[in-house]
Parts: sequence; C-alpha cells; structure tokens
Amino acid sequence: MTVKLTMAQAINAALRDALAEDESVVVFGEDVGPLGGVFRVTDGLTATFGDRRCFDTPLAESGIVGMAIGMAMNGMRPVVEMQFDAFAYPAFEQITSHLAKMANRTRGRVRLPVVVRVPYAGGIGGVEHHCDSSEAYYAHTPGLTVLAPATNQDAYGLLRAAIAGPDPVIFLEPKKHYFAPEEVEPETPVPPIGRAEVRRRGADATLIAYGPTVPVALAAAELAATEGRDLGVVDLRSLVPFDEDTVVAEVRRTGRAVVVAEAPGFVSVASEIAARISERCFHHLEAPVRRVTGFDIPYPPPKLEHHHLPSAERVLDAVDDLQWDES
Amino acid sequence: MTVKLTMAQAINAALRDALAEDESVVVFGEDVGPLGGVFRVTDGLTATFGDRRCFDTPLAESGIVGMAIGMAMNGMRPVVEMQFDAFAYPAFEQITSHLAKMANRTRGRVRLPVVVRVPYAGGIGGVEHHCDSSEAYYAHTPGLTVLAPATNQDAYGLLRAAIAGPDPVIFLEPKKHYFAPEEVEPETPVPPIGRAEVRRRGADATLIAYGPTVPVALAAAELAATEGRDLGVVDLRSLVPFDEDTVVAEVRRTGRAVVVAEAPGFVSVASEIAARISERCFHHLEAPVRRVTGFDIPYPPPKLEHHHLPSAERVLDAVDDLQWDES
Amino acid sequence: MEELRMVRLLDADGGAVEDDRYPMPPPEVLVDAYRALVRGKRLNEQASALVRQGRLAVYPSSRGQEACQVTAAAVLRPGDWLFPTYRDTVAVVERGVDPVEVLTLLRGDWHCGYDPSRHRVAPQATPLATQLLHAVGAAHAATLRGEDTVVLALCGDGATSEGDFHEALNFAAVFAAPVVFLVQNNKYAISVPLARQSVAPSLAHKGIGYGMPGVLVDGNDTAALTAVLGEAVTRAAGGGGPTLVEADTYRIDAHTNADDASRYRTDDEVAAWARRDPLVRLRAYLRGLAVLDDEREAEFTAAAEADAARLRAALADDRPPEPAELFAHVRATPTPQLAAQAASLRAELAAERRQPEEER
Amino acid sequence: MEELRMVRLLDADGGAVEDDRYPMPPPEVLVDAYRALVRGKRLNEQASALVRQGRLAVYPSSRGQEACQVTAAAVLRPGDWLFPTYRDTVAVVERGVDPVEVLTLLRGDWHCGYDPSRHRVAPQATPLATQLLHAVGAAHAATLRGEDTVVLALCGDGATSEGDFHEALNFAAVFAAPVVFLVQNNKYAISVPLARQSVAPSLAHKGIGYGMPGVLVDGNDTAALTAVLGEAVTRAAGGGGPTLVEADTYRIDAHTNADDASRYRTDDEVAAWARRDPLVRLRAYLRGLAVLDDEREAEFTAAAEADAARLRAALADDRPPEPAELFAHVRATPTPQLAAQAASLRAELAAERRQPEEER
Ligand SMILES: Cc1ncc(C[n+]2csc(CCOP(=O)(O)OP(=O)(O)O)c2C)c(N)n1
Ligand SMILES: Cc1ncc(C[n+]2csc(CCOP(=O)(O)OP(=O)(O)O)c2C)c(N)n1
Ligand SMILES: [Mg+2]
Ligand SMILES: [Mg+2]
Repeated sequence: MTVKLTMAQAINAALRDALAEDESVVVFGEDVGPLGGVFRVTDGLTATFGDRRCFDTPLAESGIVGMAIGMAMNGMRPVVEMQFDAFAYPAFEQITSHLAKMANRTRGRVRLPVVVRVPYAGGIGGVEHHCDSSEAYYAHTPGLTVLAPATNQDAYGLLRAAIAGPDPVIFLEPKKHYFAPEEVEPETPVPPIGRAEVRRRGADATLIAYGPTVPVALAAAELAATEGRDLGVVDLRSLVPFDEDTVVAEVRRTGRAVVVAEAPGFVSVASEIAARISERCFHHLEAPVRRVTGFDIPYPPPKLEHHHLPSAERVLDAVDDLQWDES
Repeated sequence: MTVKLTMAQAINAALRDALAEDESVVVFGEDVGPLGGVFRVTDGLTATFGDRRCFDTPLAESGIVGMAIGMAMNGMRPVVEMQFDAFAYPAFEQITSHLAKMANRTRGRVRLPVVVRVPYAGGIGGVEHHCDSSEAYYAHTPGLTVLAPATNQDAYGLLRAAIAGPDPVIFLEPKKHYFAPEEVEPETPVPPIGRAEVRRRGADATLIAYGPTVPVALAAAELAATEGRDLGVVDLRSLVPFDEDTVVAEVRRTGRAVVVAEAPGFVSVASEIAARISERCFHHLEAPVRRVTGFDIPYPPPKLEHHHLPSAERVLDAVDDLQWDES
Repeated sequence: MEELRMVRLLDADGGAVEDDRYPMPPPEVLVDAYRALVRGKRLNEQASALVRQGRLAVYPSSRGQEACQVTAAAVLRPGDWLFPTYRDTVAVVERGVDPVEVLTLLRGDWHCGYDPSRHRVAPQATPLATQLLHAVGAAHAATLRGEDTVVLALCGDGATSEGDFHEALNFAAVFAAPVVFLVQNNKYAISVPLARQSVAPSLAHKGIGYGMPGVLVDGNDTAALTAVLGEAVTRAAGGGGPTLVEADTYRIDAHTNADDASRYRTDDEVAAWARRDPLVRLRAYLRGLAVLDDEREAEFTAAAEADAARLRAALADDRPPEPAELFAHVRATPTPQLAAQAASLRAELAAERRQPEEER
Repeated sequence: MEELRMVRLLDADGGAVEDDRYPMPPPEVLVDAYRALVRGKRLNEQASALVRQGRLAVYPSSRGQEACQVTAAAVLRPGDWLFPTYRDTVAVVERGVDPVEVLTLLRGDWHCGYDPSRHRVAPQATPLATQLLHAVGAAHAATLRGEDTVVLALCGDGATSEGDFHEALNFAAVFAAPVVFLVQNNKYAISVPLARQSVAPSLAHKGIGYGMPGVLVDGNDTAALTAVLGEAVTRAAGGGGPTLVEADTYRIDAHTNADDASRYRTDDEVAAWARRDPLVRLRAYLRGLAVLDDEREAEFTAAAEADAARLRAALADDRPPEPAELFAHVRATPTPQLAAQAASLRAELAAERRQPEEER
C-alpha cells in the first residue's frame, strides 16, 4: 500500500515502526520531544511511545552522541538528532574517536548501532551555520556508514536498515526534501545499505548524484533529453559503503561522467568519485570527469544560495564540456 | 648561515623569532610552558619570553582554539598547539564554524591570524588516537590555510609565514620528522604560502607527496633511478592553497602520476589531487593516476603500522602499474 | 547547598526594594535605561513585523528580555567589548550599532553587517556558547597588553549545557580574565524547559564550580541589572576577575517566527510573565520619582518610532547582495581554485545578462 | 563559598579518625582491599619495568593512586559497569580482567584486549573525559530497562576542564543517572599543575553547579574511599542519582615513561607524597587491628609476584598481531574498498613470503 508522505513524514514513519518493533530503539536530541523537532520529524513520538523512548536532552551535542554511545554499549539502539549539520560539529570527537572506532578497538566485540540523523545541506533559505554539507568529514572517517537518501521511499527504507544494522550510521536528510510529498510504500523490503540505484539509464553520459542533487541531475537529464542527449542518473544513496561497481559499470557504458554534489568541491565526496571513475574507467572515458559542486566558500546566505547550488543548467554546461566533438 | 636542526628545533626557532619580532605573538596550549610541549617544540619559550607570551592553559582544546579566536579578534597573533591530531577534534566546531568563517562573516573586517599547530600523522609507534592524519577535515573546510612541511627548512619558513599572514592556518607537523636533524638556514627568505616545490625533476612519472610522505617518494625515486626509471617528486607543502599549476605542469610533462599520502585514501586530499590531475591532464595521461595512501581503517597499532604506511616499495608497485607497455 | 538570594531593587509594581548588597542606581541612569527599553521593545516589534512581511528571513525576538539587553550595553565603557548571540540584537543596537546594519544578516545577506572592531561588538553568534570563549580570549588579550578593557558575554539558559560554556567559564576563572558572563535565563531553549537543562538550584550556582562569584538577579528589573552588572564590570576592570550573572527572565515571543510555542508552554504562563514586563515596572518607579513625565515618554516613543520607520525604509530596498562578494572575503589571498570559481560565476552571470530575457 | 570537609577515616599513621558522616568499613573488607593494593602496586612496578625492557610501548602508572584504583573496582557489584581511562589499568584488573589482556593495547596491538561486555568494563579511554558520557549513557540505558546497575566512571583532574566533563555531569544530573564520577586529583595533567585547571575551592565543589552531591575524600585513604564510593554506589542503585567524588591523591611516577617529571615538580614534593603511600597507611591500621599478620602479608606478596611473573612470561611472546585483522573489525560489513585493500595487503604479504629472504 502506498501513501503520500513528505520526507519528514517518511522518516517519522520509519522511527515509529522501529520504536514499535524493537524495545531497544530510543530517540533523543534537542527539541525532539513535545515539539517534535524543529522540522517535525519526531512529531508525536513522545506522545505515542512515552518520554522514555523519545526525549529531549540538555543542549549539548557531544553529550548527545556520547550518551548514545554509552547506551549502545549497554544494549540500546539510539537514534539521535543533530538539529542542523553545523551543530553536529561539537560532537566531532565523539563521532570520530569513539563512534567510528569502537568496533575496531574492541575487536568487534562492541558494535555501536547508533544512528546520527543530520538535517543536511541547503536550499531552504537558512541563515549562516544552518545549511552546511558535512558529508566529507564523515565519509573520510573509517568505521562510519554514511547514507544520503534522495527519495522519501529511500529515507524510510534506509533509516529502517540503518537502525536495524550493526554499524554506526550518519544519516543525512536533505532539508529541502522534508516538505515535499511523494508516494511511499513502507512495506517495500528495506533496501540493502551500500547499493546505488540507477534512476535513469542513459546512453550518452552518466550523472552521479546523491541526496539533494539527485532531483537536480534528473531535471538536467530531462532537459537534455529534449535536446536529444540521453543522460543516465545514478543515485548513490550510500556514500559509505560506496557502490563503485554500479558507478563504474554505468560510466564504462557511456564514457562520460559528471558528478553533482552540493558540498564545496575541494577534498570532497565528489573528488573521491571523480578520482575513482578516472582510475577505473580510464580507457573508457571520452572526456575528463567533470564535477559540479558548491564553491569552496562558507554556505552562502538566502539571497545568494541559488548561485552556489548545482543547478540543472550548470550540470548541462558541464555535460556540454565533455568533448563531444572529439568523440 | 646554516645550522643543523631537527624539525622540533626548527619550529622552536620559528616561534622564538616570531615572539622576539612581534609583541602580538603569543604561544599557548597544553604542556607548552615549563615542560616545553610533549615533543619539546616549545622548549624554553616560557623561560625566555615569560609566561605571558608562552603559557599553559586548562586542558580543553575547544577552549584553546576559542580563546585564540577571541585574542585574534582583539589584536593578537596566537599560535596554539594541539597535543596530537586526534586531540584537535574537540575544537572542531571552533575551527570549522568560527576560525574558518570569521573573515567571511565580517566581510573581511575581522581576520584571524591564528596558527593551530598539529603534531601530525604516524610512524612513531604511538598507541591509538596518537597518529591520525586529519588534513582532509581541514582542507575541505573553506577559509583555512593548511600547510604540511616536509623539510625542516620549510617547517621554519612556512611557520614564519603562517604567523605573519592574515589567514588562519592549520600547521601540520609530521611527528616522525621531529627528531631528525637537517641543515636549516633561518635567514632564507620566507617561502610564499601556496607554492609546491619540485624536489626532483623526473621524465617518466611524477610522484606527488606532502609532509611525511615526501621522503618516501624521494626514496622511491632513488630506487627507481637504479632501475633506470626517472621519477619526479613534487612536495606540495601547502594543501590549501593547492598549487595546481605546478602539479599539472609536471604531470603533463611526464604523463604519469602517483599521489602518495598517509591518510586513509577515501575522500582525502589524495582524492582531490588525483581527480584534479585526471581532469586537467586528461589528454596527457598515459595511465590512470594512482594513489598510494593509508588504508580506510583507524590508524593501526605500533606493531602493524608499517603495513599501513605508504612505503617506497608500494609507491614503486604503483609506478609499475602505470601501463608502461602501452605507452 | 547554599541558597542564592535573588537581587531585586524594584518590586512587581515598581516600588523600591532594599538590598543590603546593591544600592539603587541614580534616577538619570534609569531614565536613560527606560529610553532604551522603549526603543528596544519597539525594535523587537518592528523586526518581528518585518519578518511577517518577508523583509527579514528570521528574527529571534528579545521581547520580555529588554531589561537584560539594554543594561548589558549600558554598563560597558567605550573601550569594552560585547559578545552577543542571535537573540541580542537590542543589546547590539544599544551599544551604538545601526539597527539597519545589525539586521543585515537576517535580511538574507551573508555577513554580520557591522564592523566588530570599530564597535567592539563581536558578530552575533549562532553556534551556542562558542562566543563565550572568544570573549575570554578578547579579555585576556587586553590583560596581556595591560589594558583595563572588560568584556561582557551573553548567552541563554540552554547554552549553559554546552561544553564551551564550561571551558569558557573555567578559562576565565583560571586566567582571572575581565569577563562578565550574563546568562539570560528565559526558561526555554526553543521548546526545552529549564528543568531539562539543569537541576542545579540556580544557574548562578555554577560559578562556585569555577571559583567565580555567581549572582542571581531579577532579569526584568532594570535597576537590579544595572547595579549587578555595573558592579561586575567594575570588579573585572579592577583586576577582580570574572563574574557569572544569571538573569531570571522570560521570552515572551516564540523562539523565532518559525517556532510554534503553543506546543510547549501555556498562554497562562506567558500572560503571567507579560505582567512582569520590565518596562511597566521601571516606568512606575520613575513616574513615582517624578523623573519621568508624559512629555519625556512621548519623546522616547517618538524617537523609537523614528528608528522603526527608518528601519522599514531601509529594509524596503531588497536589492540582492553582489554575488561576486561570495568569494571576496573567504580568505585574504584566494586559492587558485577559488579564483577560478569566482571567474566562472562571473562568466555565467555575464552570459545571463547578455542573453535576451525570452531565451532564458 | 561553602567549605567541603575532606573525608578521612585513617590518618597518616594509620590511626582511625572519626567522621560523623561515614562509618569505618569492616576489617575484612579492608584486608581484601589491602591484598588488592599489594597486587596493584606490584602490577604498576612490573608494567613500568616491562616498558623499560621494550615489552610495552608505554605505561601510564597509577603508583601512589592504588587506593583509588582498587576501591573503584571493589565497590561495584557484579552487574555494575566501570568506565576507566588509560591510567586505570589496576582498577580494570581488580574488576576481574586478566592483566595480560588489559596490557594488550600497550604492547602494540590495536584493540583493548578484553571483552567489555563480558566484564562490564569499557575499553580504557584516551581522549580525555569522553568516557564520562559513555558512562552516563550506559547508566541511563539500565534505568530505562528498569535495572539497578550502577556505573562508576574515572577521570583525572585535568580532564575536568574538558567540555565533555561538563556535559557528562550535567546529563547525569538531569537524568538522575546512576553514575558515580570519581576524579582522581593527582595534582597534574602531564606537567600542568592543578592551579592551571581550576581555581575552585575544590573539584568536588563542581557538583553544586550540576545539582549533585560533591564529596572530597582523601584519595590515599582506602577506608575513606571505600566508605564514600560505597555510599555513592548505594545511593545511585537506589535511584538517588549521581555523585561527584574528588579523591585527593598524587601520581608518584612520571606521567608515562616518556615524561620527564623533573621539568615541572620537585623531588621534595614527590617524597612528601610518597610518605602518604596508601599501602603503608592501611597496613598500619590493619596490623594495629591484628587482622593482618606476616603470614597474610607474605601470602599477598607471593600472589602479586605470581601475577607479575605470569605477566612477564606472557609478554615475552612478542609475535606481532595478524595484519589481516587490521581490516576485520572496522565495520560489520566491509566496504568494497576495504575488501579490496585487505586483498591487496594479503597479496603483498603472500608475495613477500614467497620471495626468498635474500631478494627482499
Ligand atoms: C551548537 C548549537 N546547537 C544547536 C543550535 C540550535 N539552536 C539555536 S537556538 C537554540 C536554543 C538556545 O536556547 P538558549 O541558550 O536558552 O537561548 P535562547 O534562544 O532562549 O535565547 C538551539 C538549540 C545552535 N544554534 N548551536
Ligand atoms: C582530548 C585530549 N586532549 C589531550 C590529551 C593528551 N593527554 C593525555 S593524558 C593528559 C593529561 C591528563 O591529565 P589528568 O586528566 O589529570 O589525568 P592523569 O594523567 O593525571 O591521570 C593529556 C593532556 C588527550 N588524551 N585527550
Ligand atoms: Mg533560553
Ligand atoms: Mg592528573
């Protein structure tokens, strides 16, 4: 049965279903209780499950992640919310030195099934510190799983998988998707973590995107189709594990690739993807891999963010650059 | 006049000279006072300049960086020490949300001439949390300058430039160089920040390295020379700004490149360099750019670190892979 | 555990209350403070209206907390520094910064709008409690140079839970830095009530753990705040080190316009605090003293209205900021990559301008 | 500010001291503690010797702090948890973990050596104060499940300056979590003296700012520690929430073997504290009670020696850990990249093995 849900509602449904099914799941963070979170993602969870299952903490992000680690060490499956990307930075030591490393430090004896939910990226007219794209920090840190759903269905399914799984997960929720409704089928089998999805098969070039840039890539492909160019779109869904095989297979087929991501491009996930494609598709590439990313600047203010964010136009400009004459 | 100094001594000399020349320079951190730092980099500074110029703080890294920011806002040039890479993580929010962004947030009216010194990377037999390579976190963050000297001369000169300059600097000091003496000429003009140095010009392939992997690359080039292969070595010195032109010029000449870095390779500075070379040298490359990096694992323990660290052998294996038959 | 008796110099009806620790500030100081309250209240209302009209992206109002706001600025001397948060617009304005400048960021621009060095007012901080450390640094820099600068740093009750609050208070105490920490305990951190932040008898009690004086003051009593903060500034300037001041107050408006306060507090609670309005109380006291009359009040109101009108006019101009400036201030010396990105955006914009409208 | 009177039940010569707040623990408990002290001291000495012999990479000794170490373990019940630091090897061993396992990490292996879940002992934490939050989480998990588990968390005086210390104590207080925080105030954080960490009258005073009891106890008095920690555990188990205990003690050895303590403290200072050795004091008391005689002492010493010998033997085996295990535990399901890296290292090692020695 499909229902029409926004991404906020899809995530809410995933939390609800996980709380109902597994006593060890707990949800906590800042304003996630009676308020239901500043994005209303946890709306009604305290009312339904009580304030032992979904509760507010003191205002301290290192505290939230640190407490989640301790709870996971003692048998729970905490799902915590960081209010905005940049407000996860106080928890960076807990995430990097403990959450990511505990399994290794204990020879796999202590695994930390903690999910850190991060309202992610921009495009919502937020003021400074509210629209960072922080995935590179996490993706570079060995031991973390990093997910970035682009559809409300995946938001539901991947969050279920993340909560049920053994590894710590950074779950990046594109803010600008929170309030857009889509068809969701909660009964669909939970997707395995680590598989990219080919959203559109194309013959001429492959766009690789994740999270908030997937619709941008799809829009670019639509536009290109009207001009007779057939672009494929790969939605990574999972940044770590990175489904290299799917990406490589697509790019080998088309011989051209553009990576589309919102974060500043320098030393980013887009760099990794571009480097890996360049290495593994070397003899198949007709043109250098292009990256369409945010600029190497602090996230810009509401009135200028559209200049910074990858747009379908900018993606198509990059596609135009893929040395078609020589091919 | 050249003197023989270890890297610890070269940095100490740079701090001394900066403290002597400029009243606004202050040095602080954990154990940097009477003890002279756990690596003795600040040895004798308190004795020479008094405990108002070089002093110990309470044990709190966010506090140290936050205080440095406030001092810089009020006219000082703080140089702070993080005791080991991983112990800078508690300061991550201060570094990312403030140190990196203040100039932009104030339209350039408040620049923060703060230098954060980080004893960097491994190879010293340290136990867990003492040998992280954290450059990717900083290099990805717009607004920071990130330096990684490989020679004691550069350690001196770049630190002088960092302290004198207007931008906040993360100064990565390869720990395993601390105690190796080299000739240093303090009078040499301070090198401009952002210029790579071609340490060895080669005809057949280019190795790109920085910090602790520069000697590894040089050793590999020596070995290769005995086998008749002429490898060049570029020492980046500065990760941000990244001297793309020098790297691109070298690789266009040789047509082959191997990037050598100690950090886990996934979403790393090495990814960026590889992606950029692949893009800008596309028609010059005879083979895919290879990366020789640390594994995507937490830094290994003393008894296993040699397996993880890029070695000259591993670099040469990568060079061997550069499709020489087809060229 | 030791009880901390709250400092109060004016009762709910504006009657003077004796306190053996703090004298009543002189009437002219309080008349000035009243003028500032009127102005601050009007600014809060005007800015909130501008949000509703789409002229501001967001505005965290300090309605109800104006006494804290205006005294935080008033007790400082010219060379002193203020380190405010997103909620402290009124304090920044009282410190002498043009409200149009202060609201720059919230209009959708990217920078703080004013020159922090000139005004000795740090940019308004959003990451909670982080600015408290900057305040300590600024103060310690002054000490090292032998200046008698005092730094007043603001934060909320919620922010006291952050690690940076702890590190800042401890650094200040250990270095005997001339900082006054003013915690505006307005009872909520967005939706989270004080009871979820702390079970200490008061936030002022936290001073004990750092070895610094902690003072609990009625945050809606302008006279008490003036006395307590004034004394803390004097002590700091004299080398007496930092003070933690907790102001017992209340946020009358929602956290921001985006917030739905009905989800976490009752109208009755708000109404009870609205009756403790700092303006009403100070006005009654000053009218009782006969140092405030209809004429002066009208003058204050007119001045506040003029400010508001100027603000409306300035914000009616909604020209977007210059995109090229996105790159201009990130670093003193741009990286080659940044320069290339700036050039490519310039080229894009130029191409758009050349393209006739219909083709876009 | 309120004075906190230090809890002491044994004076410097081992004489019993009356304290109206805490009764003297029974002799048999203290004899057991003495046995543990002997064993702990021997372990500290043996491990330090193993460092000098190159068998351990490093060893942060708790010499002088053994009373804190052994009581921290002794007061816990089987289901309780211990959250130790790098310096708390003796406490971990007293909790029942094999010393050979505990020293695994310091031998140069990559993991903590023991099974934290089985022993209910967290891995020894190096990033300072971080483990205090884990302790709160573990405790709160127990509360949510209705278990009466208590968690004892250890840290040093220096660690109290970290933001995580603050967040942990505050979370514990707000959630009334069953945690006992034991700060071993050994006067130094590497070289930095207590005066640079805090100017509060005591670290125990910090409890006030969190609304939790703060107790200052003589950290070289095993009887007092037993009483204070025991009471705190009992209170926590009964739903009475957390306690902050500051133990006044001293690190007799250098920070680690890599440290040169002569740079920051005098021999006289060390000698004065050496005279306050917890073993000497407890021994005098127990011999005075005639519950300890030469025979038992010899027995304790022999047991400690046997332990030390076993440790030496185990650490003589210096086979390196298996390189393949570098990849095995990073994640439950390896990424494709990790799997490829593991395979390439395997291939490298296999090639090395195949290659005759002379060719390498
Ligand atoms: C580090 C950090 N975490 C979370 C936030 C999001 N946030 C903004 S305001 C706020 C509540 C702050 O409450 P309080 O300190 O009491 O100040 P008030 O808003 O009441 O003035 C939160 C959680 C933030 N700005 N910074
Ligand atoms: C976050 C962090 N910063 C710095 C260090 C380096 N370091 C290790 S031990 C130590 C001193 C700790 O002092 P204290 O807390 O008093 O404990 P003690 O060593 O005296 O037992 C320091 C600075 C660290 N381990 N973690
Ligand atoms: Mg508040
Ligand atoms: Mg200590």
